Amino acid sequence: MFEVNKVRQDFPLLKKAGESSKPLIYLDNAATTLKPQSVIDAVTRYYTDYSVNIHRGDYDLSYQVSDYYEKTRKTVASFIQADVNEVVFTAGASASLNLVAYGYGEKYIQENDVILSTESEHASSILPWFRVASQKKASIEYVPLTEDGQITIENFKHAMHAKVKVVVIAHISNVLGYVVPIKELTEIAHSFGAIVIVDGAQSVPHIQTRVKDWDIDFLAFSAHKMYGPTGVGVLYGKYQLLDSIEPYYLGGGSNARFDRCGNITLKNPPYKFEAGTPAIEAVLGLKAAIEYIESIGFDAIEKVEHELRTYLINHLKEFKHIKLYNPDATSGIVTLNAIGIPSQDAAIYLNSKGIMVRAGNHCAKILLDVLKTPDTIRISLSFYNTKEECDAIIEALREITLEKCIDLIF
Amino acid sequence: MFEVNKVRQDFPLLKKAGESSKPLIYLDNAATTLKPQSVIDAVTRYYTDYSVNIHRGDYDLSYQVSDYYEKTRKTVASFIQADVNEVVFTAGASASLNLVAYGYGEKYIQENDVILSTESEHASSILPWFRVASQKKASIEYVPLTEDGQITIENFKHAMHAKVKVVVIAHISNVLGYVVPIKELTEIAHSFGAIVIVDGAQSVPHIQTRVKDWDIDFLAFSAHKMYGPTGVGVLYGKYQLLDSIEPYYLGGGSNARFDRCGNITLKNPPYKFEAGTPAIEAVLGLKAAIEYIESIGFDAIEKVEHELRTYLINHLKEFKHIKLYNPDATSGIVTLNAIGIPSQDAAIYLNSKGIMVRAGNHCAKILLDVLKTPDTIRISLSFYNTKEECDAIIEALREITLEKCIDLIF
Amino acid sequence: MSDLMKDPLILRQIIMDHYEYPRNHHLTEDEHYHKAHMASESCIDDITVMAKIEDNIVKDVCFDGVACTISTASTSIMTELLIGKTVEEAEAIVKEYYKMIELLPFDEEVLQEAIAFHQVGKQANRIKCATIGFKAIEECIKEHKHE
Amino acid sequence: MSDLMKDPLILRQIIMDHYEYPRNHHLTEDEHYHKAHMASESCIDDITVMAKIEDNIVKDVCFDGVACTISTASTSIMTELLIGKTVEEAEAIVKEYYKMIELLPFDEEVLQEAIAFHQVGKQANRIKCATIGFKAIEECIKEHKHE
Ligand SMILES: Cc1ncc(COP(=O)(O)O)c(C=O)c1O
Ligand SMILES: Cc1ncc(COP(=O)(O)O)c(C=O)c1O
Repeated sequence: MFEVNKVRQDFPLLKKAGESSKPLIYLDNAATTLKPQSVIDAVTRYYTDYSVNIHRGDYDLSYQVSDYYEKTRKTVASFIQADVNEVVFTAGASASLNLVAYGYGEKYIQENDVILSTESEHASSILPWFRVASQKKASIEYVPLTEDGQITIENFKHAMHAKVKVVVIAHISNVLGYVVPIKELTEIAHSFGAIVIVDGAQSVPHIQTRVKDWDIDFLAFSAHKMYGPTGVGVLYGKYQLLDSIEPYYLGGGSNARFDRCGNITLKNPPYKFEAGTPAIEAVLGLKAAIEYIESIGFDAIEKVEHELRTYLINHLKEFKHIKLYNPDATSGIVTLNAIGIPSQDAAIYLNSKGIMVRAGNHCAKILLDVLKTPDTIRISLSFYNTKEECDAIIEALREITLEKCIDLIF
Repeated sequence: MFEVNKVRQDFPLLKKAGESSKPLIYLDNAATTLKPQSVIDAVTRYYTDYSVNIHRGDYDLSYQVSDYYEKTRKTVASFIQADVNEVVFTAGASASLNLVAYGYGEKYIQENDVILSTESEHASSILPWFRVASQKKASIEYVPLTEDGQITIENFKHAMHAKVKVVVIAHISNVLGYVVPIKELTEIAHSFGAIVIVDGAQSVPHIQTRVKDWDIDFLAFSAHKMYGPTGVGVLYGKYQLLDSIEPYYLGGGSNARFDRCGNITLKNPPYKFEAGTPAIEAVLGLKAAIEYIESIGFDAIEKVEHELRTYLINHLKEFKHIKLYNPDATSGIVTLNAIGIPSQDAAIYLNSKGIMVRAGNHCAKILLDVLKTPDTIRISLSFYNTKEECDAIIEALREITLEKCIDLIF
Repeated sequence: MSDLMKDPLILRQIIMDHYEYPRNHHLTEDEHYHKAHMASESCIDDITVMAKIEDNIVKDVCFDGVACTISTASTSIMTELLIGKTVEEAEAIVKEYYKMIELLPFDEEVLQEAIAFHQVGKQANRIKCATIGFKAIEECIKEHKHE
Repeated sequence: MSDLMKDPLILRQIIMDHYEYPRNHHLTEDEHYHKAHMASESCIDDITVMAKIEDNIVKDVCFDGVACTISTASTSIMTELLIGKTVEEAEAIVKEYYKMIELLPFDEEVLQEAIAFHQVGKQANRIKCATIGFKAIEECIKEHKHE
């Protein structure tokens, strides 16, 4: 049974908030999530009990920490339903997305090829492809979004054609929070011979990921958005694809040998992509984070986050001065503006009430052409949020005015 | 006054070792270093007190952590005597070295240009240039080493010529531990119009770095080798150079804006190189690590490490069955073999005595052509090591035989 | 300190007015203008300021972009303050403004309506907004001097 | 368990002998050989094993590379064990060897000198060394079967 008050005890920051008189209401979970004690402990344990480098069997501690590191790979693999040698550790989702754009783009993209994406993509997923496109004289096309910013199977079908070689798409957009029908889209893309690269930064923490069932080709995500440390992310790739592409980084650990003439023999995937000392304690923390998520369970996570969202939307849609951009999305992301108030001013007003949300264009700058607003307020929920916290932001948004925002500076 | 026993109390792993009956003698400091409590605390404090993302001024916690993150940049800058906007945070030395190879190589290397390096370079510093050279039809040349593996000003002068555009060199090699006369080499390189990229992974933790005084163009290093967390490193670059090269990663945070046509406006250095959520807690840990190093002081560090090395060498050179490869180096790296015993067997024998050293070719595979051995044992010292620890390895190496190594498996 | 500065209602009115009706709010293709594009890290404020400086006089300043109330209003006020001043006077005004932001003693006379921001320095997370336009004009002046 | 296996002196002798005088220690240019290159992560063991398999018989196995005592000796013993065996017999030997490494009951007869490694499984950090040659021959057999 999911009990939010018990769960909140697992998070030091929430526990502290509960004990303090000043409210601390964290509703910016799409930017990053808070960390449970078990993740913190896993990181600290590395420093106090291991503290050595990996991939060296020469002494016991190193062997143990390498083993622990590789066990994390297994944990990640089973978490997303992949094989263990399909899991590459990177510095984060952005690093994963750059790696695959470089590796796949360099090898397979030709002049006049098309990369298909959407206007709601995050900068980290689309910008690397801008570069590939300009280097290879390929072009970027966008699946047209529906009026409320959604990607539908219909729209996608229309946008697909034989020149499309790569589809780059977020499973859940960080701006509008719609869940795209990834399995269906992948089937369509494959029928045209294109591969599908999924940006899972916002989905992996919130819904069960099934890379094999969906048959997607690559998946990128970050630990820090799933209750784990910053500095580590994952690139999943089908083994044959990983095997066929070049690594982005070269260096110690990823090569088996090289000689003075410049001949390099790379290791097999996933190791060939992991040059240099990785973020060891962060990887170990990621293991604890996944175990934490699994202890809660996606059934509970999806249910709780959906309930909170519905509660929030039902209240906010009563307010005439609040424009909701995605009332029908199903994930925990609620995007809005207080009419006439720049989002940054509104966010800072909410901050004065102890409420943390994000203002801006959320690194998906091209979406703004669709929403017709330069920026928005984004509320993003996690299972550890409460109805009371929703009430607090509902109250604050009920009474917000431009004057009140400005008065904060006096 | 430097007191090693007091210093050892700062490191939880050493403290634990002191209290345990089983010896735990860590002599693999070139691979990575142990972490003092202050670094661990800085990392944990991020999780328990901040736990939010950076570069968003929308709420107080975020503002505070961004500020703390940027203060670390100042700390790093003053530590290496650079300007604050010349400090780029990366995922580690390997990431820094790849970034500069890509960025500088892409922009400035032409057909028939020469990249000058040495055979004692780490894979992470030389492999990225192999790729640049093959893509640009440039070539790699090596400064010939002296018989004992050193780079001298004389040798370097002979190796320099007008086609050399880039010099890539470790300030201290991780295999042989010689300190190269970087200021003099840089002056020579500049007189030929070449830039100098310094791999400082092994030097920054052990000797005072003065990028301005030396006039070097780029410098790469990792936090985890200087008592800080894994997952974060630094690329220093002269501002105009950073300004002129392309970032390796593209994504959220590094661009000011972009539109659907693929036009990207990048931020100024250092931000344009920092796409995606960085390793925030690791950066904060790096600040604590630098403060720790400064509290000990490079005078003490150099003195203590040099004393330990001299002590070790003086004893080991008495042993006929031990071949020392770098008796005259001045840093804390001692490279050797027990004649007739593969390095891995010897390392595992030392492990059975609780002594941790590294066996192998130390990711500098091309050096082996110079040393004429496929691999070595590397002892690498830190100021927290003791004469007693040196005695332990001296004793173990005194009595080592192939038979004893093999007998460990029974 | 003058009474005016003590009355938040009046100060707020100044800011509201400049936010809702920003002065000199346009850009130009005129090549005689210096241009500074300021995009703050928070991804929101994204302002371009242009200035024509001739015979040591700031002949014109204009701006455009997407920004919060504080950035828009402070930049709008800045344009009005600086147009017609000599380069030295302009620099003095900018300097005085920064003093105010840093909560140091400053000359009210010189800053006129800009005193609406006299307390903004207490809120660290708004300092960037309140100074973005001033930073931009500084760049324009710097560019002018380099010519 | 036989007495032989209890005497570390004899077992050590076997390993020393195969380390100092490795059998079938060479490579060939012959295109009828399958080839497996194994480079362990620790950067040291780097062994290439080659095998000629014809008419379902392992006609020849040879190897070369840089390795520690355990890898060299175990690979040398492997070559002697497998030459002349049918593919099925070879696979059975490899399987039996892995059982031994995992410290499970195994058939001593089949493994002959390889029993020198019967305790290596207790030292996790040497399992890779003791199995590198066996992993390589498995790859060769797999390749052969795919033909
Ligand atoms: C000289 C040298 N350069 C570069 C590196 C790479 O550092 P990292 O593994 O932290 O990326 C190392 C560390 O092994 C090194 O010793
Ligand atoms: C949809 C999406 N993709 C990619 C990213 C980039 O993740 P990171 O900053 O961890 O690299 C984010 C996070 O902001 C995101 O929301």
